[in-house]
Amino acid sequence: MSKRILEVNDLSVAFRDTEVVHKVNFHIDRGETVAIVGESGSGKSATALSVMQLLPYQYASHPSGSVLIDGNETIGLAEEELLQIRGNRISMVFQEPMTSLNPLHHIQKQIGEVLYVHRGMGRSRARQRTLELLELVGLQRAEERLRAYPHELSGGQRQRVMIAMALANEPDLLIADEPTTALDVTVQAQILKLLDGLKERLNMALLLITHDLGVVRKMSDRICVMTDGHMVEQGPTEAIFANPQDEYTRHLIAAEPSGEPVAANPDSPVVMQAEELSVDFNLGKGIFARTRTLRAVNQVSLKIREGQTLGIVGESGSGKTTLARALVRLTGFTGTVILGETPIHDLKTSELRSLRNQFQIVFQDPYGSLPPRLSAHQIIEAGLNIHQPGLSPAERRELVTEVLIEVGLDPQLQDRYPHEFSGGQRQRIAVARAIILRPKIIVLDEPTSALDVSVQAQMVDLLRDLQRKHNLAYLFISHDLKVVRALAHELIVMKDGVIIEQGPSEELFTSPATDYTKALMAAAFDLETVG
Amino acid sequence: LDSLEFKHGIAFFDDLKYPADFTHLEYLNPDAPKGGRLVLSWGFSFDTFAPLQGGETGAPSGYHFLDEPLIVRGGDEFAAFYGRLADGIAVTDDKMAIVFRIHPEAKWADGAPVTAQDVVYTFDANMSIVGASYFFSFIESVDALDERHVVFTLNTPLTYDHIALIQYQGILPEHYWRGRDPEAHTLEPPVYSGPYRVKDVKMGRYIEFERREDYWGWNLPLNKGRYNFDTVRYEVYLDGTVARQAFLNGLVDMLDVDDIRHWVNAFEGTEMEQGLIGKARRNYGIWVGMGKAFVMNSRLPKLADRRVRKALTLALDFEWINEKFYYGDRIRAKSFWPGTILEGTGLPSEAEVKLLSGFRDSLPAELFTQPFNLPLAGTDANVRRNLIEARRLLAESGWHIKNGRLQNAAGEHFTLELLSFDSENARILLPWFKSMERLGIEANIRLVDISQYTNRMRKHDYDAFVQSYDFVIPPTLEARSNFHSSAVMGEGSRNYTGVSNSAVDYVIEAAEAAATLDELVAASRALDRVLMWNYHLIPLYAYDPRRTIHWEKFGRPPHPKYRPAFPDGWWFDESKAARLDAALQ
Amino acid sequence: MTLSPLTRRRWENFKTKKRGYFSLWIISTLMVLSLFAEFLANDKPIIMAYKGEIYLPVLRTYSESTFGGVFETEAAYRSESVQQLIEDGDGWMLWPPIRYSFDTIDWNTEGAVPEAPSARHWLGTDDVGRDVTARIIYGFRLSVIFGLTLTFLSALIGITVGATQGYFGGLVDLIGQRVVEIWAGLPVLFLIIILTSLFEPNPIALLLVLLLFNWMALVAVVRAEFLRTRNFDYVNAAKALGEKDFVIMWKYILPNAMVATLTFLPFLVSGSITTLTSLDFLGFGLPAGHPSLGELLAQGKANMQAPWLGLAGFFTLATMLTLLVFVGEGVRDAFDPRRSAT
Amino acid sequence: MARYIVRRLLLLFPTLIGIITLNFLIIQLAPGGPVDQMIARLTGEAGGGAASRVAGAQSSPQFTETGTQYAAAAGLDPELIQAIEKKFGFDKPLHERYLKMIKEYLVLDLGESYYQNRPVIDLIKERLPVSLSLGLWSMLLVYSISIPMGITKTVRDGSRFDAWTSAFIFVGYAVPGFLFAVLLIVLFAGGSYLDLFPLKGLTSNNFDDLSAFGKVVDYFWHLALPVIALTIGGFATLTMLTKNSFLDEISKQYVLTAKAKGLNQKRVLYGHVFRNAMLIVIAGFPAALVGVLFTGVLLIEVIFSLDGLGLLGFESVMRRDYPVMFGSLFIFTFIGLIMTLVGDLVYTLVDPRIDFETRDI
Ligand SMILES: Nc1ncnc2c1ncn2[C@@H]1O[C@H](COP(=O)(O)OP(=O)(O)OP(=O)(O)O)[C@@H](O)[C@H]1O
Ligand SMILES: Nc1ncnc2c1ncn2[C@@H]1O[C@H](COP(=O)(O)OP(=O)(O)OP(=O)(O)O)[C@@H](O)[C@H]1O
Ligand SMILES: [Mg+2]
Ligand SMILES: [Mg+2]
Repeated sequence: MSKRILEVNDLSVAFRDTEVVHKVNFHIDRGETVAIVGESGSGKSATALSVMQLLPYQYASHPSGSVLIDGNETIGLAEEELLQIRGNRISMVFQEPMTSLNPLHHIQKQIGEVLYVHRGMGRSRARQRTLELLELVGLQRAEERLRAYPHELSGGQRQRVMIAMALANEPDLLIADEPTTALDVTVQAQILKLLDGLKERLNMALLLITHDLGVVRKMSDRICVMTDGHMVEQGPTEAIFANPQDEYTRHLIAAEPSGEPVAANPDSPVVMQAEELSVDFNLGKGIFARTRTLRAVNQVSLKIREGQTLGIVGESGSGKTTLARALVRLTGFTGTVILGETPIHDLKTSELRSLRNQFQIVFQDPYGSLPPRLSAHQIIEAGLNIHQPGLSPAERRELVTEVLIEVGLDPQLQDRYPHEFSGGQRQRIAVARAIILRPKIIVLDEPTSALDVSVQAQMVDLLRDLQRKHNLAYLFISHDLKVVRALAHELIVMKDGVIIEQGPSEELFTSPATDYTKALMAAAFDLETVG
Repeated sequence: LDSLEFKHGIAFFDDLKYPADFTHLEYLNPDAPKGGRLVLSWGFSFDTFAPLQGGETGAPSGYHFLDEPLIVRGGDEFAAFYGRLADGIAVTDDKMAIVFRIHPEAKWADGAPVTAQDVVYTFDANMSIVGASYFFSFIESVDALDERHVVFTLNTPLTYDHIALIQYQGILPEHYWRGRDPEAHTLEPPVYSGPYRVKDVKMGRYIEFERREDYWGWNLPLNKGRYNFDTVRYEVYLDGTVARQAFLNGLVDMLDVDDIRHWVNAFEGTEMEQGLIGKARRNYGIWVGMGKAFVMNSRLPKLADRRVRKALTLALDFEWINEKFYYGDRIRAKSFWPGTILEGTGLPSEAEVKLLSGFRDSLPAELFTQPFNLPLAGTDANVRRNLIEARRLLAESGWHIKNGRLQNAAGEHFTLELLSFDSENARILLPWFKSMERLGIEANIRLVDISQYTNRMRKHDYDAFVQSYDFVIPPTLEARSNFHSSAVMGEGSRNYTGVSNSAVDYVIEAAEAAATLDELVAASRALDRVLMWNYHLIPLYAYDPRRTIHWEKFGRPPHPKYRPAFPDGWWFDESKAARLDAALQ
Repeated sequence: MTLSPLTRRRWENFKTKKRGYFSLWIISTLMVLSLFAEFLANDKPIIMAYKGEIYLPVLRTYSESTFGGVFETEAAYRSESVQQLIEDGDGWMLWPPIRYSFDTIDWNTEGAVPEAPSARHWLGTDDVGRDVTARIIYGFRLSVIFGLTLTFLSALIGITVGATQGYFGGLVDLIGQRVVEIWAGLPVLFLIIILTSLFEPNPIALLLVLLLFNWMALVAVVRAEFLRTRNFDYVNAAKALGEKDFVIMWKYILPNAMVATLTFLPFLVSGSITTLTSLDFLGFGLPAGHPSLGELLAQGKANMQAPWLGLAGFFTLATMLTLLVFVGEGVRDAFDPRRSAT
Repeated sequence: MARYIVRRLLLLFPTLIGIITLNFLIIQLAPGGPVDQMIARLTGEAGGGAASRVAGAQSSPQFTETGTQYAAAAGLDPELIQAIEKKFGFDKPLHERYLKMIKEYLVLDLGESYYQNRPVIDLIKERLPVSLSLGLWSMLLVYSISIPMGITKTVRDGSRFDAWTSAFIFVGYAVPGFLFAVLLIVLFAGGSYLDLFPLKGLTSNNFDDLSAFGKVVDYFWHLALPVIALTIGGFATLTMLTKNSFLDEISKQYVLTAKAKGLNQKRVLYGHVFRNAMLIVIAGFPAALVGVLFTGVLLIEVIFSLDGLGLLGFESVMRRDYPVMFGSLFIFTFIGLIMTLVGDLVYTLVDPRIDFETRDI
């Protein structure tokens, strides 16, 4: 057993005729953690997928390079041999947990399958182990959730399922592509600790792809920096942080969402207001099963004011997404929601439709929210078609191009289909779709989770800019407290579906009242201090 | 009863051919060996033994294999019947009643004797059924005089037709059917008196009959040489192509092949060359007429004109159709009862002229001076000649071409819709349509299903239709409903052509009144002539002898003119069968 | 007209799938050719001269009397007499490659019909003595137009109904489904009998009659696909944008729920031709004389001694179906975002 | 969910009544009814069962000319027509007949055939074995071949295997079943070439004497040709549907996850993609099942001389045997309705995201 578990030499990746990864080199030893950081769209995921030989090879190819696992070439390896490696020796946490789970299998089956296939574990043992794993990744009430389908889980819960699945076999190498984006800081800390523990215990190697430099700093032994398909720099973590050589690296380390929220008048008119809003989900809707209900959002009241940002933070699974969806009436709820002066909770669908241009939502799962057979251009322009029907195609194209530039995407790419983008790029398309309408209020559910720090900063600037210019209101959901802090005027902390604390943002950050908030802030702080 | 004179049979228009003490029928072989087996194909599914059910779902039962009627028809006579269950038949002088005397030996298969009461039961049961009561509407009542004598009291004087209808009805054993319903579905073979019993049956699949040694009637002279096979089996093949394969496969011994295409083509091969497969033709017997005819509705103004009907007749190229579609194997019908003594061939006889003399003015002059003939076509030149003549006739009756279409003065186009329920007909009509096109007539075929067809026929809602046009000779009773003016207009009348012609009426009445064969012949021929010369329908081919294909292992009796004994007169020939087996090995 | 980049991309994709691309070419060529069937197979000359004047019988109707004949109806150019007339008038005739139209009866076949293939009749004649090649050319045209129209209309209705049910769910679905069930409970054959008794069967009438029932083929699958897809997040996203229900169904869901539809379409086309066949078979189809491929097949069965009839019909149908399916596959691939080449 | 099921079950009644009512009204429009049919019988015009319309000219051996010939003689007197109308109950006014029928149907009394003097139920029961045998086996064959074939074609999309199987199934689809059946008979069961299979029926005549094993062999020996003829056209749509549906799914993200788990291809395809792709295949299932049972097989039944429901249905229509028509319609729509309900429930089992609620958003 050699020390070097993975060695990548001169690896290039091309989709059809475009090369997106150019001759990258890196390696990982057992027990080592290597982080790949870099610009969104720089080819990190493509590189990771190459290692697993999971690129869409109908049109993807490797113009050059080799991937050695344990010293054996993997590129071009026969399918059967790959099976021995995948999921067993190397496993992977995909970047977009929301779409990566099989929608029709409950999670027990999805995790148990790995155990069965590679370990030959029987049903009950596999169940046992699955439970164990779920608890390890911090999923509460794991027992109940064994039979949950992915769509019944929150973003963070799904991500943890993914992680549990990847860890199930205690692989030699874990490739984790943005494993903690959807997790609140406390859980994130728990996961990172778990990974660290495994590393120690099993001598596992970890290839960590992330935007979170705090995490990188805390976890990784070495760092590889990618931009534009090139690996511009690599070296020991401390060395890179202390003395970044490359221009881009320097830029990356320096970049940080900062600054203050836009100055705003605390008495500006309320654009959206919710009163005693609750959402119930029916659980276990088997044919004859009696229905249990889960109250995901419980008696929530809130106000969003013009030109201001309401931040929502809280534990993963606390009902943030559900609340957001309820506010824009994408899920059934009880309670009242008032948009400006109009109550919209009991509006007819058709009446509501004409108001839709006033409030928009960016979904937590950008991939799932982009129709797969429409090009980015079509997706973004759709809103224009509805609410500004007078525009000519040329004018629309111009507006789309403009907004793409705003969110930092190359407008050249606008005729691509969603799956041809990187995770971060998709997220920006989703944001672009919402902001192109210049609505009064935008609900943003984790809009920056897949973005690298520099782009994140750019995005925050953009949002602030828009707020300033157009007096926009935001409902901003994020786990990234830094970003929240940079944007939010007011803050809501949620747990188990209820608001446990609420108030001006700065106040909450500096002097949290409840234990939960304190813990949350502490965890964030903790990570930061590591950095 | 005592005043009645019982005879062994009854004949119309002529005397009985066979005397009371005849030993056998000439068209049967009294020495035919008994034994062997015959497998026949049956084209329909069946599911019941109920003797009086109206559907087509009754099991096949051969020629009186199970049920026996009082009398049966003589096969080589024009209209004669001989007793089967009855050994004596007597008619009262006023012809208002007929008495049958049951054969003293007649027994049911269970040993009980056949009685007059059985006959009463049978006809009473029949007359309570909607359909059957209609056939027997001429019967006032049926009564048993004693154990052996049964009297049918009629409401009109007895004619040939009444006997013919009585002849069809098999007699049922009352003691068996009391308490059972002869109309109700049953899978159990009931008690009968006939020469066979059901040996094995799977409804809808096959039925096998076995010869009964204890049949009471083996010594009847009528039955000498009949019912020779030990077993007779019917196998159901719903599809014609498959039935032919079954024959070639040896699963079926004998097959009727009435489609000439298959008759000519389907059985060619080494077996045929070696003479192992035989082809037999046999008469339809008393069932005569046109196998296919285009019948025009002369109720319609456009078809009321004889010249128009003749023009349409001229447009038909029968010779071509015969050669191309029928391999030249069909005979054109030039009469309503072609090939019989009733056909109006040659010039009218004196008797006919006499019958028609009162109507000379209304009849075409040619009738008296020329034998009737249909136009001859078959070559380009003939066709053209016919069409030119047709065009002339149409013009004469006021139909001219305008913009390529035939119109009358009122500007109406000449169209002709042929009603049919059989898609096969389309094929035969198309060549005719093509010719009519040249005359500017737009013709088309309208295919409908049988119910709709009947419905429209009842209402006479058609220009013309394609159908077989057949009669059971002599056509005395049918002629009235078919051609008599009294039947012309009413809904449901069988006068489909709409003939309304006093000459026709007159000769029909003459035929009905005919007492001798000569009178009948003269009247029927005169009727034939008048109808044909008026071109009421365009005859295609006559019923020609049926086509049967069989493996060469049978003997066959001489062929009578009117009612061949098929296959009940055939027998299994051991030597031929052995030769066949050897050749097929 | 400028194609949008995406359309162009799809077209490029389509072209790379050689099978479908060539099939499209072949089938278009065949269709265009069959549109000019009158010039390929006809019993009238394309162009002719009589007494120094030029005539175009294919395009115009001339009576026999024009050429000095007797009949005022259209000249039977194939008949000896008319040919003689034209020869007498110092005329000449230029015939189409096949000198029979679909309903031309060859009065001069060798023996009984159907006649086996020969130089005179490339694919033999049918059992009325009509040239099979000519009938196939015209029959192809009729069948293809019939099949495509019927399929298009049935798909339109079927997809609309299925989509509406699946998308709205609830009461719409519940009632819609019951209505469809009741409709599906109708005895088709019986209704066809009734309907054909009300009017004389002709292609358009039959098309409408078949349409009454054909549309149901797609309802169930489309409904299922819509039931599923309406839960997807991108549909929610579209709703959040304020898209109209119709647009969501048409633009967002349908393209992703087209698998069944696209798969079925080619089969529906050839299926509607076979439906026509079975109607012909039962005698409720196109009236005699129409060039129907169905009739050819029915003849094939009735005339086992003439295998060329069934074979010719079968090959025409099989070719047509295969081409259509290949085109369908090409289209499917062209629209599949993941399989497309940039 | 349970509420939904109850609702659907309750809706069965109005649906069935709707179907019956609609059909009842429709037959009033029909030109020519049982009365005409009866008359046609009496006058000998109906000759040659309804099936002869499709069976091709096969004349049955008519050894006795029947009495019907003479019936024609008298012409149709109105009394007869009245009598026939009375027999079929057409003398009563429309609403009375309708109510009577509904009442009888409520107690599941499907009535008696007009012509066969038998309860409709019996007729159907008698013919069920044939139809079930044909329907179920051919369906089984089609499904068990098409789905794996479709999946294999997905994996080997564009390969030679793909092309050849496509060619094969398309040709199969284009071959008209009845021609193919005749061809099979001539080639494999006829007197001219091979004689390997029986020409007709579902079992041999000596079926009852066979051993249990012999019975099974005999049964399949008889079924071989008809089932082949029935299925030959059935592979194409299902195979292509499977293939296309798989192609659609196979490039989705969750498949990548499954592969990353190290599952072999078979497990990926059958364990993961299958369920996602099968929805539309299932969607077509109820219709297909009812279809094979009730329609579609008429010609095959005729050719192989099988008395099945296809023939019964066809004949009842042609003969205007309304009780049989309604009875079989009733039973089959009933089965059909249950099947669609089951189908819908299966949807929710296959895909738990599916519900049938209204969306009010
Ligand atoms: N299927 C595809 N077809 C064409 N181009 C693609 C495809 N997938 C990814 N790309 C492109 O390849 C480049 C690299 O993508 P990749 O997903 O590796 O980025 P990434 O570094 O993971 O970015 P992110 O941080 O946003 O996830 C991007 O520019 C993207 O647009
Ligand atoms: N369709 C559903 N059916 C049943 N339960 C659901 C459903 N959707 C969400 N839930 C549950 O509701 C709770 C709240 O979920 P929600 O997605 O709102 O969490 P969240 O705060 O957005 O979490 P995260 O930060 O992980 O995205 C979770 O426990 C989740 O399991
Ligand atoms: Mg990525
Ligand atoms: Mg969330």
